[in-house]
Amino acid sequence: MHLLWLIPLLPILGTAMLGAIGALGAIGRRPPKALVTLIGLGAPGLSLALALACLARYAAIYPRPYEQTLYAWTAGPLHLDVAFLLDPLSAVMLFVVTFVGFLIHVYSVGYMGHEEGYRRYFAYLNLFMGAMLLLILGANYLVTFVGWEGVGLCSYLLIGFYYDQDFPPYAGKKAFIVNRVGDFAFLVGMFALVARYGTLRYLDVFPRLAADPGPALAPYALGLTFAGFVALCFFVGAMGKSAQIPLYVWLPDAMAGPTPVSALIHAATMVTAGVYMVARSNAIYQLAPGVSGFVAAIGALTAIFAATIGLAQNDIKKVLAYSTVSQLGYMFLAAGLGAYTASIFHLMTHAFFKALLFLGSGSVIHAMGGEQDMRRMGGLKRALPVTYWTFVVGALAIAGIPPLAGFFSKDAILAAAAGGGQWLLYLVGLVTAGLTAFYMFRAVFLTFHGEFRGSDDERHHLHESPPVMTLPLVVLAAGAVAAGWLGIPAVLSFGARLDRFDRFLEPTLWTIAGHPRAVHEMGAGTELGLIALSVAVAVAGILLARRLYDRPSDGLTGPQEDAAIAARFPGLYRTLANKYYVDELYDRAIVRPLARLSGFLWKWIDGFVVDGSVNGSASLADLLGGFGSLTTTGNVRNYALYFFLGVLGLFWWIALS
Amino acid sequence: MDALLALALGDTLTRLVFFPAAACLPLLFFRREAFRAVKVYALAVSLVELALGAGYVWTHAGGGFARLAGDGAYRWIPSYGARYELAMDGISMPLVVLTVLLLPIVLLASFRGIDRHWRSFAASFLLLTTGVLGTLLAADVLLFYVFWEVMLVPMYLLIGIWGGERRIYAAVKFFLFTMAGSLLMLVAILWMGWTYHGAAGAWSFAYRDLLRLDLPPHAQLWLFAAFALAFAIKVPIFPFHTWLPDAHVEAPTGGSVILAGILLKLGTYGFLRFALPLFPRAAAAARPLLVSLALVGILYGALVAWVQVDMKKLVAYSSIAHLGFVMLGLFAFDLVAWQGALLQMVNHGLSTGALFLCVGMLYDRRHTKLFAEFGGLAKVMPLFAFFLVFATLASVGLPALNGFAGEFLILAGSYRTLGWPAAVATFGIVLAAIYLLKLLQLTLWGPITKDANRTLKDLSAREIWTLVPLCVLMLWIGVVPETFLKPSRAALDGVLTAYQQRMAAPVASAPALLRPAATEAAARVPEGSPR
Amino acid sequence: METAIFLLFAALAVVSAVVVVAHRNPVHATMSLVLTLFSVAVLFVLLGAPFLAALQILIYAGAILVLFLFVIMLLNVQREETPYHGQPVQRWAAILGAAVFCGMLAMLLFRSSLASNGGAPLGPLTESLVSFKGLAADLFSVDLLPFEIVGLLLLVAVIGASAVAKRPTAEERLAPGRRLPEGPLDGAEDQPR
Amino acid sequence: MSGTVPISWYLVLAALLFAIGAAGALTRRNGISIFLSIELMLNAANLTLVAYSRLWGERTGQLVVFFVLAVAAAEAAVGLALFIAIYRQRRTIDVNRLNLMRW
Repeated sequence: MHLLWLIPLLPILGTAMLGAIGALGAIGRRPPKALVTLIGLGAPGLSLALALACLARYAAIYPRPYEQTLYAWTAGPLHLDVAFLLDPLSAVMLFVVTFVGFLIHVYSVGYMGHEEGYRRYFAYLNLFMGAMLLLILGANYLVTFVGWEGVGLCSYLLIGFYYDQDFPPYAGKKAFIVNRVGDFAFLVGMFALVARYGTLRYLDVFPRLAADPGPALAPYALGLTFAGFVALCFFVGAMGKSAQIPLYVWLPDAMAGPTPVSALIHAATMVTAGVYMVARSNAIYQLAPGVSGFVAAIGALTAIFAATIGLAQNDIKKVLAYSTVSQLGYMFLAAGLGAYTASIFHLMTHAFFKALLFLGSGSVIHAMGGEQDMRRMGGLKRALPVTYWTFVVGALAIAGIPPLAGFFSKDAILAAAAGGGQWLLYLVGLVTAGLTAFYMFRAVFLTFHGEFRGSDDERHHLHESPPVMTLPLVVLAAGAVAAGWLGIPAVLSFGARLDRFDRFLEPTLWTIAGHPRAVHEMGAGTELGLIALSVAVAVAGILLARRLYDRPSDGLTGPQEDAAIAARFPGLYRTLANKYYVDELYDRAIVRPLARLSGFLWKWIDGFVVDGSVNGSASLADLLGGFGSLTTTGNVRNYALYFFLGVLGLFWWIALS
Repeated sequence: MDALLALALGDTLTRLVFFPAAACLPLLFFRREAFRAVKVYALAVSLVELALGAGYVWTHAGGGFARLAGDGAYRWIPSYGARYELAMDGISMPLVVLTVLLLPIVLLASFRGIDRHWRSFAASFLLLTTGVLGTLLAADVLLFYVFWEVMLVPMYLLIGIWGGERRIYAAVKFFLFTMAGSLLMLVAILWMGWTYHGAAGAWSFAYRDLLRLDLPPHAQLWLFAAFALAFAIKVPIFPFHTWLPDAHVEAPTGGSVILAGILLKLGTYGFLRFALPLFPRAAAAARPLLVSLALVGILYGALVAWVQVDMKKLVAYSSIAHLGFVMLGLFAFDLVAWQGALLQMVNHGLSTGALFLCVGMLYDRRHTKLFAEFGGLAKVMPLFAFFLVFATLASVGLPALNGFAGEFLILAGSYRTLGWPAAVATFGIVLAAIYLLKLLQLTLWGPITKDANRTLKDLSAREIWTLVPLCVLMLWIGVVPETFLKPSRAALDGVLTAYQQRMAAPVASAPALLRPAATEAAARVPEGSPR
Repeated sequence: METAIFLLFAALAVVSAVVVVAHRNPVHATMSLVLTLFSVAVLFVLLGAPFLAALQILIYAGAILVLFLFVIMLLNVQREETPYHGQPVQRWAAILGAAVFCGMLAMLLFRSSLASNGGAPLGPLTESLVSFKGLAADLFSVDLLPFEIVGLLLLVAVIGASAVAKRPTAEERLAPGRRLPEGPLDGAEDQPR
Repeated sequence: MSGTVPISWYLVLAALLFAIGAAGALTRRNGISIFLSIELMLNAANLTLVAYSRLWGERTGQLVVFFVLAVAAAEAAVGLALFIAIYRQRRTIDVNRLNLMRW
């Protein structure tokens, strides 16, 4: 376990090596592809192996946290350790990230095999792994923040992977900047903690905060308590990273990157960092019930908002992207309700099935030669059987059909909402579940069922992906089926304590005096009823999708059906298809006024006021000098006269005074 | 005479400061057109200077740079008590190292871009180095002023002779702005010497003596204003900044690097070394104003940088924003923030220096700096793209690179003492991302739109070698800032403690000398050197 | 007797001085200056400085003014050129200034101690004041250094004068930037301001 | 001679001569005439010196006059040479036309 520090370092070294052989390649030949694959896969592979080994060792000391300090940043009285922490929470994350991450690396060998930037791709992807591992293993907010920004950088680089086109770099920039808005709040939260407690170490901050949470009533800033302020700051940070309203706008655009990247970064790992952080900071959120309610509200709002947009998207990756935003909303809903374990549980299952869905869509796109528009697909299940079946598994899992993973995790969240008496949030979650089932199966049917709607060229090109790509699909599908079994609710296991996941994470939850953790007590009958209701809603969503897009009673194909719907509700459909015009709103309300302000500052304040006053005083001097120079006629006699008059004056002064 | 020889040839600060100036003399014996020989000679001199600087720091590291220590003091203008005294502590040490490090880099970087008057060019740089080092190391305020002005002339020449099209305008603007501030500073310095004479009975301009001078608040305010104006123009702080974009745009690459990398730091260094410790009450009184100006600088510089169409101007305005952070840190009066501010001075020198080098490399190739002329360069110049991205990210303040370490400490420290202004300043990092990613977007990414860019050559070995040292340092500072924080800690702590003691002491109603006990804490200067 | 001589030559000096500054013909002005110098030389004698009076006549009137005449003849400046634009301010300011100056001097004189005892007759002339010998002794002892320096100055003046007045060689005439443009500068430079 | 004329008379005369010279130097345009006026002023000064020398019975005034004469000779030589040189270039010695000293 003392090699914990190597886990994040290995992928970073991988990046360095890939960079180095690239630099060597600049002198001589291109580096051999096999070497790139070896390093690119080897580093995360070793990291995975090491992680598994560490986890195995960690079992021995569970539930105590293991902390490893490398060195410190010391500035004046402030000591910030570069240290890693392995506790149940980071253990779960460690497993998810290394495991899913490695699978996606494997998949990428096939998917990116023909790309020009193969080496660059693996360099970025390895760097991402390293940063992500820093994020989850960090023993204090600082190290976590280093990883936090590191993954943001990799996200920027990978979204803009196809840098010679116009859109991807733009999307990358947007992602980075929107994330920075969140990071700004994250930083402020950290500063507040540093200012008050002089430390950022998790194992120090939370006890101190619990012991001395600051005046409960006196407003700290924005009318909040100290804990509330910090909690709000961190949540705004999480909003950016985890794409919550209002900072979600970057995630759909992020689909401009290669599909495995979308799977790894924008579905399974990076975007869940915000959830991880809120769960990590659960002590702070428990102290700030108001902010927690805000988190839940934003989560619920995001969940249903993104789900509705997902209904009207035609790009298969866009559907998945909005689905991701929506599912992240679920996780925040749980976290806001105090059900931190449920949110992490959903995070884990989501990592499996959403990675699976993205990789499946990647396989489809691979087969279609880059086409992403579902309207040009259809009937692909014959050509891509493995992809089809695994994709369906993923879709069932996300729709929440028992006994797949999504069912259990989603149910845990809905149960938390119902148990806490938050019926409005419960209702939103329920509706979202139905919408999710609907749009996911819309995607399934549009893509895999019916007749092929693409060109003949594409039809001939259709092929199942190579094993290096399908194998990860199968493994992930297995995960998407089985991951949920770690947390079977008591009511379904006839009283046997099968909710292992909850109990495993229990030690990472802080108990704060005066803030009892929400307990969700419900009658078994009620609970079973609610479970049945959510399953019924999901099934209804699937059936509706099937009726509209697979076995249409009106004989229309999928795209025609969409057109028909659009014709019936033109305003609504256009609003959804255009994502509620939020991008346009931001552009009009923020970007353009800011640009105009900047231009004004530059041209007027700099050019006119500041330079103007400087140049003005120079001109004044010039003007006075101009008057003065009228006396400078160049005629010596005039000068002599001045001289003489001067002498006269001097004489007067000396002699007659 | 022996003492003089020892001073000039021993392992002394005097040797360090005057070696570059002395090395200008042999330049007279080069043929006018012997560019190659001059280049090699200048580079060799700069490397020797680097070795001297590194050697001095290495051999004197034992003391931890906690106190000002150096060559000892010598009579310079005895009738007015002015002394020749060079001394270094943890505050000046990082900047001295940065200076001697940047010198070979800028010379190397200028090999291609500068195509005339190489002898004078090399001489200007070497003299500039002497001026800068002298300014950093002077332990006598009058001597400081002399070096401060010495520095002005070579920079004026660099802009005015080797600059771009509007070089004369830029050079004159630079000169006048700087001069306007420094003249008032001279008046203040002389007034202090005179007041010291009144209080102590003897003239002195020695830093440690003037530190003992306790002035009534109104006098402090006037003197602080005079010093602060000179430094504020140099930094530059918001309303005094307009000379900077012009100077940068017109200056040759090497000049820009030195200007941004070192000269601007002398403003913030001046605040830290002189304006704050000498006039603590005035500094405290002016704090709201300067913090506001720092905030304005951060936001204003960032916004204006964003809308620039000229690459170099963008980087120039970004300097205003970055130095706003440093100013904020200084006026936080917090050790963490001060450490961050000092680190950030070095950081800005490295990352902005690297950015200017990158812009210069493009300029060497295309003779333009307009964004509209570029785009898609990553395709043809992958190595260049790597370095530009690296430098940009460092400037953005990405963790694990240097900018973050500095900004984080500044903001964390400022938050402690200032509260919400630090939070406002933090928003500057969002804006930094906006304008710096614009820089990347418009140069590297997207399709190639101009045919002239299709055939651009990637970096040569020489260009790579100018960037590699900077990048290595950026990464180093970002990952292990401790190496660079430790030497300055004790010295900064001393200044801060003295400041706090003087703020706690009763207000002086007339100029007086502080008690020796307080002096010891305030000055932290070893006695016993030959006067 | 002495008073009569003084009044006569003082009047002569003033009148001829006016002619010097007023006459348009430089030759006449120069000749008039000779007269002034002569009158002043007479006054020198009255004041007991015969040696200076001799020098005045020999060097000033004799040598220097002859030099003037030579130059006037050489340059052939008969009359002052016709005024191409008047400068009345210059003229009247100068005359007024001179008058005020003169008046101020006189006023000063009559307000000082000279006004009370200056009218009293002076004591007898002493030998030391009048004798050439004393003067010569001073020149070669006390004031030796200034004397030598003046000698040097004269030498330099001679060399300088001949260098300046030398007709430029063909080479110098062709060298650009070495000389002023030929002839009066007409055009913008001559516009009255 | 026993000095029946008061010294102040000489001084007034010198002032008068000086004023006339100054007025001439400032009003004439011909370089030679200006030069002559300057010589006149020099002489007025000389007269003052000699007068005071007589008043105090000191030789110093006379010595100074001696030097003034020598310097005046040098000045005349150089000045006239300059006029010649200028005349060669410009064909005039009208100082109104010699306005190259403007700015």
